[in-house]
Amino acid sequence: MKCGVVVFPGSNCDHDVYHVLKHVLDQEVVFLWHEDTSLKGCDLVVLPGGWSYGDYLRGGAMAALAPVLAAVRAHADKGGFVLGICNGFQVLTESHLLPGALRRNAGLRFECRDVWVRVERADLPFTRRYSEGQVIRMPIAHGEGNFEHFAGELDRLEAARQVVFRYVSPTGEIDPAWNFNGSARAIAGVCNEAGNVLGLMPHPERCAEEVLGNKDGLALFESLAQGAFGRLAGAAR
Amino acid sequence: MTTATQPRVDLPLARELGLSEDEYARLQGLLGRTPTLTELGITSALWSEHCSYKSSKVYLKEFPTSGPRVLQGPGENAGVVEVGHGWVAVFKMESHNHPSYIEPYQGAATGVGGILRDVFTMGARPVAMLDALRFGRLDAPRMRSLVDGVVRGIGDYGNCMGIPTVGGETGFHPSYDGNILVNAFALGIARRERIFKARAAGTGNPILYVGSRTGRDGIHGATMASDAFDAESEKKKPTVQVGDPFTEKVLLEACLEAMRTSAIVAIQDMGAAGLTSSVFEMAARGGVGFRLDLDRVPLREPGLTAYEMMLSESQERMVIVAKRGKQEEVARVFRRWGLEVATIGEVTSGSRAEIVHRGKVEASMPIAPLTDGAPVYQRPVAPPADLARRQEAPSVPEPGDPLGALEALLATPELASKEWIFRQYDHTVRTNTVAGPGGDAAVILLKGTPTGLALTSDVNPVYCFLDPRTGGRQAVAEAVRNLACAGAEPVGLTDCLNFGNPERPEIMWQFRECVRGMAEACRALGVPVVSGNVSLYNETEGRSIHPTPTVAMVGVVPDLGDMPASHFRRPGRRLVLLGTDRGEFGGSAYLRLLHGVEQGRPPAVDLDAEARLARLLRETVPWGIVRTAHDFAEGGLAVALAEATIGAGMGATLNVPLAPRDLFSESQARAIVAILPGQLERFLEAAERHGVPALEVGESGGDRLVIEADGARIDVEVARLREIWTNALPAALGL
Amino acid sequence: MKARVTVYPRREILDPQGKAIQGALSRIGFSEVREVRAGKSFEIDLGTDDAQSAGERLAQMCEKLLANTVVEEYRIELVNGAGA
Amino acid sequence: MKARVTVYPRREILDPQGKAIQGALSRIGFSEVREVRAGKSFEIDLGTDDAQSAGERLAQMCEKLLANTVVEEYRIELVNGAGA
Ligand SMILES: Nc1ncnc2c1ncn2[C@@H]1O[C@H](COP(=O)(O)OP(=O)(O)O)[C@@H](O)[C@H]1O
Ligand SMILES: [Mg+2]
Repeated sequence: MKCGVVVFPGSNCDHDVYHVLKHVLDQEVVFLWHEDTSLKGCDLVVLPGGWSYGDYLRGGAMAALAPVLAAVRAHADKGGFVLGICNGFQVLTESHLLPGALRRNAGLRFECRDVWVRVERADLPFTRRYSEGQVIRMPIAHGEGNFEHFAGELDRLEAARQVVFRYVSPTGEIDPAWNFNGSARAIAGVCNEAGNVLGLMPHPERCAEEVLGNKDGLALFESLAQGAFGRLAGAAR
Repeated sequence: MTTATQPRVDLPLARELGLSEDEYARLQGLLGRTPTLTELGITSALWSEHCSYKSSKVYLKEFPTSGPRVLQGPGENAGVVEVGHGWVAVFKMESHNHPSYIEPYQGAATGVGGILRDVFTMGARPVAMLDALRFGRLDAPRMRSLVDGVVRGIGDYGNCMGIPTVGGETGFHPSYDGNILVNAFALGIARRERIFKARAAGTGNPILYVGSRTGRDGIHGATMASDAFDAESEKKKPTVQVGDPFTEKVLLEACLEAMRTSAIVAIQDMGAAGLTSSVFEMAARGGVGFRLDLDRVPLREPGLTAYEMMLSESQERMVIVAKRGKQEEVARVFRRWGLEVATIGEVTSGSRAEIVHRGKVEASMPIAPLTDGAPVYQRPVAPPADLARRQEAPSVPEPGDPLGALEALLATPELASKEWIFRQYDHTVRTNTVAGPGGDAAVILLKGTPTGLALTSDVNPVYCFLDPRTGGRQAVAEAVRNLACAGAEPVGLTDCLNFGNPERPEIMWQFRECVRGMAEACRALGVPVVSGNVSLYNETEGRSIHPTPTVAMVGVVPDLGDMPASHFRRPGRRLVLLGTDRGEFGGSAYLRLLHGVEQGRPPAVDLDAEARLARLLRETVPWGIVRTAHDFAEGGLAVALAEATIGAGMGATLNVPLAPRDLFSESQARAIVAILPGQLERFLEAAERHGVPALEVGESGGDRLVIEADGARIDVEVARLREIWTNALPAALGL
Repeated sequence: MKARVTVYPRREILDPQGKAIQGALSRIGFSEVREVRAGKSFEIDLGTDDAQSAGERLAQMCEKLLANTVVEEYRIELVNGAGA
Repeated sequence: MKARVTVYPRREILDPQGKAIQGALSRIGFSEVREVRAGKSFEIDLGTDDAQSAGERLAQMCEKLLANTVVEEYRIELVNGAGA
């Protein structure tokens, strides 16, 4: 699988994603520059975390207008895989590749900690190595991750099964005490209708190695790698 | 401002800018004439306490600064130490105390920005930060908003940069009511051979300016940092600098990329005293001269005078000496990252600074006498008059109810969990954080190797106040102990020496004694000082802060696979108490926080015992049998055990041969370790070999903390302690 | 010509920041404050003096960048070049 | 009575947000924009109809909470209760 990690000025998780794809999963990875108009033949495009262009206005607002986003949109329209993590998720909502909006955390503070997340769908190319209802632990680190949409739209998202991850208690229940950023319906990640574009606030790339004490995020990248080759590409080389 | 309206240069003006009469005369002597306004401004900045270290220099010489791993000691932008596998660690700590008191958010943010530039200007990629904070009482005026502003400022800047803040310390004490401390530490890593220095060279090489434009912000920040606070400080408000972490992030990437072009001779950030200190210091280190054409300096607003340009502290700016003919290579990189580049001058032969603006020579001065030749003072030193009373042995009441005392201590902001703070800092970005904030030392992975770097920051200002020599020793010893608990060998330290007004003999005494104590401990424990910072004049309305020599230490963990945690993780581990208690309560949390007494001699620091304890841990940790190690600090054994059980909610049952009161004694060189059951003999044998008193006292397990001590008993649910400990700080902040 | 653009969370959407400010005001003695809404304000200096075209351009800027119309609404006010 | 409070960074102080927005607008085709200043806007519903006292109270709110006068300046506009 050829992977591209987009670098906006201000991206700061670009190298983290690169590291997991390249050194943990042994995939081919290139960086894509925000001014690029071609995706260099990548199968998967990752929009990483960070503060694209400083994000002084709203997370992802400026990056949504970057030249590379036109190419990402075209790639998504053709069914190519697009993964947005944290700031990348914000870029995807701001560019309307994903529904909803990510507003300031309800507590109005940046939050960095581990959260529990329930996998709502395990039939996506991103999640096939999880099981439905599985509860995993992932780090989050953001100030604007409060997912918001109109009630009617939220119902539509649920009906179309576009909610992929939710914040839950360690035992898997939805509970305001564990929905630390106040997201509507505890939504932590959504996909588009076709299921080839995924955005999530937690950082799977920060929990993909034994040495960090948590590997719950690795399966997300493995799912993609496996999808591309029908087997674990990391083992294949 | 035009020349016509510029103030007359004379002694009163020189005084206003912080020069003494002698210093002004010295400057006139150097020039052989009356200085221009620009020259006066430059000199007042270079000779300020902040830039020249004129009061502290004589004592800083006492620190050991070399060692087999040290590639660069004090004198550069940051220290450089080898950490193995071809990597070096580059680190430094800086204070931003006064700016943070005036405007906490921007003050703290730009403090972080400044220390990061110090590190990446050396060619290293910053990978971790610590912040050491001291606040006053939370009900002192403005204090809650100062805490909030400082924490947000540090968080927003570091988080945007994508550099994890993995630890730090936070203290509260009335001596900081009017003068808080914000000390920021940054660590970068680089390949050994890729270190850059700020040493200008090569006649005719162009001097480039990159980064943000210059505005009027922060003019005379260095002088402000060298002045005590009073009602007048309010008027200095316009000197507040505003941080732009996004620009710093692209500046970081562009600098590291440009350093790979082989077109850069020297590079230096513009920190305190902006363009002045950066260009003068670079030239002084290289023994060359320079010429600046200020008409080419990129400005945020038109009409800045030469004086303002030379002294502006606008943030996120760097100066580069490029190889002649290759500057375009450098410029291309910066432009690609959306940054401005301007050639503002060149290196000249000789040793003079020539600064031209609008066709007029604004400054023409010798460089070395202004930098290396800055005034040095041996200021009067005298112990405080009330020292004997301060050190008088206090009476120590018995705790009627040891559990009640423990709970009361855990509920103070001083000893409560600092999670409310560090949760606002991204501490997992860069995917290297093996042990984040919350334990003894933070540990980050050196990617591609089995090795970790351990970091900690420590000082006990109350000990330093009661006995600065012991306090200085204790800060270093505690840092070594914190590192040892992760199995790390210390490789170097950096410091931030925060003190009051050096013109008071008792403050200089505190300074001298603290530095001596630190130096003794560094020698005994084998830790070189590779960089640091001095912050004096931390005084408001005549009241000095407690002496606060913050120590940040870096260590190497050879193999992360064996690392213990600082809390209990599994039941059935044998708990071993290391070290000896001497029932020491001078300056203790027990007396200070529960009985309002701040008196006595602080716990003695037996450097030999500290060295033996550290060696024991460093030898046994790699065996994989030490699963938990946590040292004792404020609050003694009881608080340390509470922390060790709260960490993962794993209880413990112990029986210790101590009087109930001594559960709170703060004797040094002590720790609790949890050993794999079958390995106890082996561990005790090692302890004996190292001469470390070791006593098996119980085991981990259950969900309660049970401590029996000479008939008294603490028996409590860990969950209850956790609740008290985690809620205390947000509650005290009124959240 | 100068313009002022104000961006607020849409009425039907929660405004935690406004609520927090109202709470803080009331705690420090401004209990008469019934409601606070918190938004952003931009002062934009345009290189045109044509109010008609300025208004259109500003609306485009809002739609494209300044506001996220999923959750925010905006208001544009033109300020006389001289008066600003 | 309603009021609108606008808080901007002081003129002489760096406004990274405004600078970034101006840059972004120019990149997406609004190169006519000469300058953007970015600030905050608060809509405040007061429990009084007395413009005089309202003005005083609002100034106090700004000084105490809404603006950080070290780096920001504020402007208060009273809006007629009915008109808002
Ligand atoms: N301002 C801060 N920023 C980040 N981490 C902090 C801060 N203050 C305290 N911590 C973390 O909280 C923990 C406890 O701090 P401290 O009581 O100073 O530890 P110790 O007594 O072991 O030196 C440490 O892990 C420390 O890194
Ligand atoms: Mg400590």
